[in-house]
Amino acid sequence: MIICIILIPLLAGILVPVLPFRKRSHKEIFLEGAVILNSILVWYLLLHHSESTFLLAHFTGDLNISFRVDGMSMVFAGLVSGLWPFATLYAFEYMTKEEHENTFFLFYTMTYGITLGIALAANLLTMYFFYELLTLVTVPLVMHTLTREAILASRKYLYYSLGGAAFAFIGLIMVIVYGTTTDFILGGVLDPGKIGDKNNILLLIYVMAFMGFGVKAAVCPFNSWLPQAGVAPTPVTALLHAVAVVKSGAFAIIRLTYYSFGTEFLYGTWAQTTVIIVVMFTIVYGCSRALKETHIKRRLAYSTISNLSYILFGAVIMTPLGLTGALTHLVFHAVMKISSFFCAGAIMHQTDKRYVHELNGLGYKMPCVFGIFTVSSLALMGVPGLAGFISKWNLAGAAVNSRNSLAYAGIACLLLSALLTAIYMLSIVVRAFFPGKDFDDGPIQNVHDPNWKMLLPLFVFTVFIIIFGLHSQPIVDFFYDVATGVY
Amino acid sequence: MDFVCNFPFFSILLSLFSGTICSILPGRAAKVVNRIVIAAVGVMSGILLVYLLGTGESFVYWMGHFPAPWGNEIRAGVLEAGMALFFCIIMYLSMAGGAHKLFDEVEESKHNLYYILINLLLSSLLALVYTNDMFTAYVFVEINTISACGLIMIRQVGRTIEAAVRYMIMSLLGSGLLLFGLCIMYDLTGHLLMSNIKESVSVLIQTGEYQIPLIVSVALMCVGLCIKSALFPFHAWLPDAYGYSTVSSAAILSSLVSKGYIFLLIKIIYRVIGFDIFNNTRIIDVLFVFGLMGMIFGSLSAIKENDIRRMIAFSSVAQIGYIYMGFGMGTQAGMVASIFHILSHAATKSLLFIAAIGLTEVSGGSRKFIDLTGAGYRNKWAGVAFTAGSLSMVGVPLFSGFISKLLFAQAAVQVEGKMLAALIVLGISTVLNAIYFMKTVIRIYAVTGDTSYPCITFKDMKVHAVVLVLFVIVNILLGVSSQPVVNMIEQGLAMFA
Amino acid sequence: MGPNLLVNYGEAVAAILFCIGFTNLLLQTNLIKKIIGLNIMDSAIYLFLAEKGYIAGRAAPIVTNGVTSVEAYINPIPSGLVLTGIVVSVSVSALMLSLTIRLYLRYHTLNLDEIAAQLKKEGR
Amino acid sequence: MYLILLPILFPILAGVCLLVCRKDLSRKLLTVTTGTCLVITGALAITALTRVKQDFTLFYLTRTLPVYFHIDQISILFSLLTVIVFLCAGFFSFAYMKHEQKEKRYYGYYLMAFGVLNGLCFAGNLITFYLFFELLTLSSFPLVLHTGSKEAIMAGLKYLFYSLCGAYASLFGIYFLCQNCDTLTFTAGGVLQVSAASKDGSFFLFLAFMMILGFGVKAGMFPMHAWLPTAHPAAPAPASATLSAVIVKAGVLALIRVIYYIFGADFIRGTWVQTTWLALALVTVFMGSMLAYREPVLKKRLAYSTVSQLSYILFGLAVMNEEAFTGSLLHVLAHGFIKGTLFLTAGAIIYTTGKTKVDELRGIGKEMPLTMWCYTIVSLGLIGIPPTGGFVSKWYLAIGGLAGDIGIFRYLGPAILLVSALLTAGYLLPLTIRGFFPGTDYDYQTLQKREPCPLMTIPILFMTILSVLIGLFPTVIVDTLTDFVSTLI
Repeated sequence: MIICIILIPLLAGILVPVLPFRKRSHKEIFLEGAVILNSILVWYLLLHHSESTFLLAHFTGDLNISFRVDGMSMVFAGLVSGLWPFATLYAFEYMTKEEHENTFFLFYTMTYGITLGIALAANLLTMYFFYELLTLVTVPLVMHTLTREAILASRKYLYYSLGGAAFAFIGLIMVIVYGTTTDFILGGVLDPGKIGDKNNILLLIYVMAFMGFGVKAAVCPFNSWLPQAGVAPTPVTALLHAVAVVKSGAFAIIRLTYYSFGTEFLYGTWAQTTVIIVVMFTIVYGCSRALKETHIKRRLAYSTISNLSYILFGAVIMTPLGLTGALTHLVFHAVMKISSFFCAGAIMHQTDKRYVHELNGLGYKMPCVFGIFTVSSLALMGVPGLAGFISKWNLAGAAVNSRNSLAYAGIACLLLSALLTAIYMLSIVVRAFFPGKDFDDGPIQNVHDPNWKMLLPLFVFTVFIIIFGLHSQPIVDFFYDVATGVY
Repeated sequence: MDFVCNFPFFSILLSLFSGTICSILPGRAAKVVNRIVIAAVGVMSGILLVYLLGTGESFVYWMGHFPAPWGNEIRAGVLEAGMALFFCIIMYLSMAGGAHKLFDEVEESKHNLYYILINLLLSSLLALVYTNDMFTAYVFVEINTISACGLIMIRQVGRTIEAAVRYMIMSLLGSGLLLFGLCIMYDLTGHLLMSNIKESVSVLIQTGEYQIPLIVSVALMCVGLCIKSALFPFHAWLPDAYGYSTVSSAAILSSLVSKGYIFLLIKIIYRVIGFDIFNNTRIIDVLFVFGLMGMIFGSLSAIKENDIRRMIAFSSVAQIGYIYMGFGMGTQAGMVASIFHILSHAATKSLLFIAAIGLTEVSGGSRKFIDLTGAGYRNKWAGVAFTAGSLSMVGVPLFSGFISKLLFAQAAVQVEGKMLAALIVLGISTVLNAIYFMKTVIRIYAVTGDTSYPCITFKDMKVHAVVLVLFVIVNILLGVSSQPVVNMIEQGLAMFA
Repeated sequence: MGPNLLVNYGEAVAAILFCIGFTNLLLQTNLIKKIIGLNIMDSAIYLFLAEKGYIAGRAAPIVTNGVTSVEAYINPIPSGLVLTGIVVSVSVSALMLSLTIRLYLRYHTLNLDEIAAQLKKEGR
Repeated sequence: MYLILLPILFPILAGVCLLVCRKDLSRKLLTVTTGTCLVITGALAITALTRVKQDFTLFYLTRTLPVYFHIDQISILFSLLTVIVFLCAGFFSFAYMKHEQKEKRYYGYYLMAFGVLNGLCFAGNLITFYLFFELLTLSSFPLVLHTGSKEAIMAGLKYLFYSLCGAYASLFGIYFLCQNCDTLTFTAGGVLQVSAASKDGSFFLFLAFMMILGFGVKAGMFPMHAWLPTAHPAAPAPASATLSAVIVKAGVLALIRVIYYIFGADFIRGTWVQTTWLALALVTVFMGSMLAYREPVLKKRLAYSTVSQLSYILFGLAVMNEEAFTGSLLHVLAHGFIKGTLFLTAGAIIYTTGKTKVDELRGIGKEMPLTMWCYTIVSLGLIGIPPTGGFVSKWYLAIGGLAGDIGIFRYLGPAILLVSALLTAGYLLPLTIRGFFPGTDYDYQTLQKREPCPLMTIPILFMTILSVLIGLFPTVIVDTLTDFVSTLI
């Protein structure tokens, strides 16, 4: 069953260029069907999961590829499978303007399976395996347009990701050697008997592995690939570079921190201090860069950088509450950011405009898109009543609760970042809706909202932003249960 | 003694004689003979391996039935047989994959000469693998050098001759040192057979006599073999030699010849000096440091390189650095990792060379990156194979490179003091590998406006494509089911002692 | 080791010769000089072996007038080794020389650096 | 129960409907609709206010964060002010907005701001308050940048970002308070846990200071006052009126709620926080007046005046005794009406003459006598001349200051208030003087009666009267206030 849900997207992806589709709509139906079917299977699996581990293959020695559904996997797999059908729907419409559609959908759909593999991995090795595969599968998506810019971006993406994985790999080795097992067990698997006096080395390795996985999560100074990767088609930027790929990085860090090294080992050490400082810096850095950036997608990408570090900030507080906060933001940010990216994509698709200063007055021509963009901006800022407020609240609450003065400073970073978020997001909104007195709307006379395939996902995400904002208690409770190991 | 025990001797002789026979055959026939010989040796090694795995212990074969310490001996264990089998597979694939290129690059009349050299090379490799006698080893090292030199210069252009000269000079320096070290060892122990030397050495160590000459001798042998296997900083000859010779030669040279020397070094470490004694010298630290430096600087040079073949050649420098780093750790695990990496690197590097030739073919024969743009689309098989090889080099799971990285890292963790350096350099080196290999992969999948070069389909290059696929399969086999191989290596090392 | 070297002056000489040959092979730019260096190096090793095999007052290990006692002869193995070594050395020298001739025909110089410079000019 | 929601939700929804509606409504229809909505909202709000002590939990954001409404005296005070000013300015704008574009958008945001302000007044705990505080910023900044000129847009953004900056600074405090208070419901005397206050006292003082600074942004307190003089002149006059009269008061309300209902006056009193706050308030009072004095543009001058006057209120809050607090509340009302009137008159002047600088307005009193009389009367009020509202409030403030246990500020405070009053006279009265006494060289031939239409004059007049009434019958208000003020101090 578990292997099934990883394989279905892979197969579906491979079949896209192979099968002879007579009409484009047939292909769409096939893909959407496969993706939805898979998502249903995922949800079924998550809701009826058993504790048992599914062993796929022995790798070498006692290392094996195996899968298991636990709380964390439920969160991530649930998130991914929830977003993918919508993103695919959106991609159909968006890709009408791009070339090499088949290649695109091939890799796009395969990525789904790989991401689920990361989510469902039962041990560090399996996760690492899928983590590397994810890099490889997504590279063709980044270089999809095959322009010089895209090539450079994908190159950088590869260097960064593979390089990061190399350091994460060292962490993997440490866990293999000093742990009792590589399986994910909440609280960590390190064996104090084996560690002996090597505490500091292990901590150093943890920091290295953190930075290694952090490459995907765009931790400063390893973030510059993300804005560049924005040359990819928007469905990719939105789903992969705001959710699947980057969240895999965050997910991996959470796994590493909570399930492999264990918070008990790390809490209060210099390693924790280091990573908190790095994360705090990234939060502020990402926002400031977003402020300076005038390309819409790159601006959002920088925003993602900052927001990813919110997640990591929660994670490195290293308390159950911190993890709860991190998970909350993991899920909520996914919805908010994918929504804003899709808006940006819709704008590009409808108007071919990609710089902030070109957006003047579009708000009245594309009210739905910009309305939704406004909602997601407000949510990202953390306006109460929308999803972003709740996740920030949980993060800050965890920071306050941790009684760690560095975490207090982290709260300040969060708020500073919120302010900057407001500036860079709302300046877009203001431009769109308040173009100024002498604005001439002649050139954009024919611009209008996109069709339902683009709007439906947007509306659904918006509804979720609001629902999460107003009634988050059940899901936050669930996250807390995950964080405390109930699931 | 079972009949199977004759196989090592048979295979050495077979290849040696077939070399001689090739000299009077026309090119095409020589090719057939060569293939048959390689295949036959491969089969024999395979049978031997199975036999040895069955009996579980190594055997010694007296040449001409003269007993030790007078006679010349051949010794075969799991590791030797496995290595021989593997060498045959790689050599066969490399030959098959590069055959079509041979006709373009080598004069028609010299084809049979080429096969002579290959056969001689095979025999010398087999001898290096099997021999139990130090001086025999030296002689075959020289034969190996000569035939390798011939392989480099068989393509008669200025570069290759110059490369051959440089290669010769470095090799001769290396073998001179090896010979000198060997003589000192003989002086100290009075023996030439490895097992006998080892006994004497352990006696010497216990009595504490002749410590310095012993170390000098070991150091000389090590340095000699390091030079020959192009450990950083003795790698200056390598890029030209690998970069400009015909593709089969390059593949064989990089994946087998240097590995033969390394294997000899392993034998010396285990069978001549003794693993523990060797580890107590400072030599391993030196090897470790140079290994690490090789990993970094080899990759750095590769990054700067603008020629795909030379880039792959520089990458070999880095990979050899890995192997020596494994030696330098001075643990059984490190040694296992190194030996696995010998296999993994041999499989990958020859794949890369063969795939690279497929790519350059569709780019007007140019090896510059700028011309290779989009080559992956023009020759799909080579493109995919090159990508697979690159991923293996970078250490992506599923491929053999990952396993060797895993083994190295696991070995490193167990070594106090060297752990951090090894791990960090491993990480950095992976990053660097990623940079130059991925740069190339992306380059071959980028699109140029200029599509004047022809596309190649499967029909045009069946053999080439099949070889590439086989290489990839070997690679993935090593990557996925590495445990039997690792077990075998461990078993073989146990037989060494 | 120092005093030993003084006593065993034969080995000392061999070592020194080896170093001379080695340096020549490594550092000379002229190919012929390199080959000469190679030969010096090899010969030094043969000297060393011969020195090792020699036992004062005994004859070469060739049975001449029916004396079969081991005590009469020096150790034959080093001599055998030297012979083998010479064969190897000769073939290697021959190969080197032939390579040198080819290079000289092509580039009209024996200087390796100059050849390298010309190669660079050729650009391939 | 749900009645309390109506004055909040109804205008917000009405505003959203106006904004979303794509059809171009005719001007008349638009005016009528908006007018009706305003009146209905006013009526609803006042009905809701009659049910004092009513409280209502709408739902829970998270388990510890209820959205909770509660009406107390403070709510009533601020809500009344809001309703009156919004209605007056609303009707004024029906006339005024003729010469601006996109009226629909303006009315939409206007109504939303109205609803949000009601929500702010009724908010019963800190989270609900914060929610509406953010919404207020978001719904009111479009009013500022409404005219769409480059300066207006920049001013709007400046307002937005200053406000958000303040809001986030206070959110910093809220995060910590949430975990160290039993509840965030506004409770007289504070809810800070004793243990937390005693253990991390200095840290919580720091938090209090952060929140004062943060909410102080909205109230134009030094050093974060710079948005005010930019935003006011850029906005349409009725928007400036509500901004200055009510919206900036949200900052005051926030400070009252946080200091007196969350931290508790006792926690702050006598600490460095109080001292600094006093100092900042006084600096602002003086600086605002000085800047206003030097400012030639009428609306900007009024904006600086607002900066100064708001810090009167803050000074009163910072002193933390009954008299000063009463004075503050009175000044909230008085200043609300006065500044509302002033901005509306300024709007009327701009609307009729198109002139913005004080120097250009010679003889304006002859042209628009009614408007200018109102202007003069409320100016006197703002200066603090009896019997207007300003006198009473300043009297209480001064008394409170003198009675307060606040070290040097005990004398310094009232002194600065006096100096500032003089400056107030200095910057407000020149217009009156120039307006009514244009000088001998004034060309009476060109004079023409240009009194604006009743839609403009009536709101001005109404608010003028109210401001005078406060001055004449302060006891009504003071008496109702005293009881509950004593519970706070």
